[in-house]
Amino acid sequence: MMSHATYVIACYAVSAATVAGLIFWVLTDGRARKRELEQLEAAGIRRRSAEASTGGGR
Amino acid sequence: MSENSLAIRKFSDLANPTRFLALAARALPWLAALTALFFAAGLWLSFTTEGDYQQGETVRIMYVHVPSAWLSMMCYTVMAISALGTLVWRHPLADVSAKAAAPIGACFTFLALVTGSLWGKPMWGTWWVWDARLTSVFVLFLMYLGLIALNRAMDDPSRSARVSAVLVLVGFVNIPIIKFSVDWWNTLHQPASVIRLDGPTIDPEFLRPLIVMAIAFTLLFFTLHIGAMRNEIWRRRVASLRRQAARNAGREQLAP
Amino acid sequence: MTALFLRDLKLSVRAGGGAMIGVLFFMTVVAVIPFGVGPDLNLLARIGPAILWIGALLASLLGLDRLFQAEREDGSLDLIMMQETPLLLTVLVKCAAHWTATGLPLVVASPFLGLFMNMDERAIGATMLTLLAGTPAITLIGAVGAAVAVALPRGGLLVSILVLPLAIPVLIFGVSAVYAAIEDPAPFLPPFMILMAITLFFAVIGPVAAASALRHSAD
Amino acid sequence: MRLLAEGLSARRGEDLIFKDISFDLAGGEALVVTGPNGSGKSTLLRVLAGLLGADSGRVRLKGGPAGFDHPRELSHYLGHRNAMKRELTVEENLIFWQRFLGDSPGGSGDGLVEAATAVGLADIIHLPFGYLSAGQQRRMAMAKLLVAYRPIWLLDEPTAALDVSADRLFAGLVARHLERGGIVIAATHQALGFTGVKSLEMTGFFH
Repeated sequence: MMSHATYVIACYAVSAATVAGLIFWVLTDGRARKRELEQLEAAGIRRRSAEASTGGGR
Repeated sequence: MSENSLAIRKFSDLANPTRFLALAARALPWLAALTALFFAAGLWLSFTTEGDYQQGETVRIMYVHVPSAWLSMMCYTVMAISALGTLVWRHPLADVSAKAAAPIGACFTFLALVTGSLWGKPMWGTWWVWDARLTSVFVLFLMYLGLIALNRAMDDPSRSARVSAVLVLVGFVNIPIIKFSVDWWNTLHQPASVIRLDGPTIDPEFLRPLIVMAIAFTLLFFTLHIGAMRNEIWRRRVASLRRQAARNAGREQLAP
Repeated sequence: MTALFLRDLKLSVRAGGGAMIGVLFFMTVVAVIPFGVGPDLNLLARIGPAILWIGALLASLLGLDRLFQAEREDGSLDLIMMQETPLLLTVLVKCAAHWTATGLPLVVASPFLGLFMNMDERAIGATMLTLLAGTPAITLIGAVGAAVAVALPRGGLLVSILVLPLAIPVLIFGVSAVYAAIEDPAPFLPPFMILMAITLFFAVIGPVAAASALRHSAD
Repeated sequence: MRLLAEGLSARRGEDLIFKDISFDLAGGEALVVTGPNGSGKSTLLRVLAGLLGADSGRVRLKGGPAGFDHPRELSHYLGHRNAMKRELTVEENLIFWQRFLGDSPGGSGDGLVEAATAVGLADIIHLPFGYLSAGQQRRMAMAKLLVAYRPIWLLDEPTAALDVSADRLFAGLVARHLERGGIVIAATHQALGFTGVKSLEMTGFFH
């Protein structure tokens, strides 16, 4: 039944690729968003609620 | 942040995106580690157990196929609950959750379809048949893609939330159809063998890796989902900060 | 010109862009057919290439009406038309970008849908090849319709009605090339060559006609 | 370089919009076109931009770069709409127009940041264009005039969505363009606030 090994390997390869793609997407997307947030913060733009909580101790 | 502020006291505390972010930051490494652990065990089990006398080596495809198929449905259920949360309880994170789950669900449905095809080719001699279960999973896949397209088409999250929540709930009728299609119609796809009222009919030899893999996939889903939700919250913050920046730029111009 | 190409590609993958909608429509149309004709695998294998072609034809018409209308609505079209670069070259570049964003994904998706239709490897390969050669022609014909309907308030449906009859030759030769590849006696090359000739023909006629339609619809 | 209009008249459909308009502008001169709604200001600018054919008369360019006898390819046209994509960032929009338009012979455009600074919005060019307010969008559309060099500016209601300070800023941009020997033709209801310009009042027809 060795001929079926191809299908098994293909199955695991596709799964690994898809899962890796998902993980990659979540990680890179997170990094990009975080960088944008940091850039905005560096430009001096703060969330109003963040200002309120640091100032007022909500 | 103090330890105190991280404690979730009430259910409504979860609604605070800042709390959620703090919680996610703490939980994610643990979840990821646990997922990796279960995957290591699951993969080891699935490659060391015996092949089935009937299905041969291809039974190993089942260890991926069944968990992804199960997740494709669970992910939609999560989205449907989130949609209820958006429409009924107006939970601010519900919409984020639904939006973050859609691409993940689409990927797992895609996996279920592809691995199913890879199993079907040697076993049934064809990549695809239009049988009730396969077709309904394919329709589920199309629904996921449609929802992703809908989410992308509208740039204002608060407006798109309600609309896609309604669509998610309408589409939820498909889930029971998928689940029971193999029982209701006599089709090529084999009936459920793990989750049954009278206990599993599957050999424990195959059940063990299957269950470990199912746990691993479920953990993977939650890890990815929380990560994606965190990204979505960040994305919305970036958007609102940018709008704020645009407003500020106008004000500075007026000041002098 | 590369700037225009890149901008159009960017616009089509950004929020609200039509790149994904076309493929989704294609998949949905093809997935609906078996519900209509029944799950008979032999029948599906026989009509599969035709269904894929019709689905691709309809899907590639989908976003075409916005090709020039979106440019007109925000005033970009005026600026584009004032430039010294020949308008037909601009049209050609816009068509190329549109095809890359909506036509190419259809070609890539067609083998998977071919499997759903129980087509064999030969038929799938032939369908993919003919789609690759034929869908640019649809985009180029569509550009003429889009240019004619640019100033109309609800041009979307009209573009499809104007373009579909013109696209029939593409459909005929595309499908007959696929069937020639599956059934032995008929040779594959002649219809395929005609298909490519049609594409090249429209690569010339399409931009010329679209450019002159745009010039005359200016107000 | 001189921009000449000789006996221009234009129709829209069957209606004659204006007739016998002539002017002669040298480099460094501006023409302000005034008149009530419907008097044909926009149509005149579109004829000058080559977007509409003139019914009679013609537009000529004298002493310009070789090979250009119609002002079309040497002009910036700022219409009612901004010609920017909401989905792209301001930066992407400006880069696109800079690369797509290119510079006319005899000058070079400003850099992106310079142009955005000139309209007072340098720190928000990374935002999507759709996030900006109407006034900011209009100012960014003016930055588009700066990123690629064109000796002739055709401006249709340039200051429609602008407040007073932005109005002044815009007058400064036009004055700078004139100093460098450019030609500006602007259609507007409002006084642009710069001196030493020719003016053309369009009355329209009363049927």
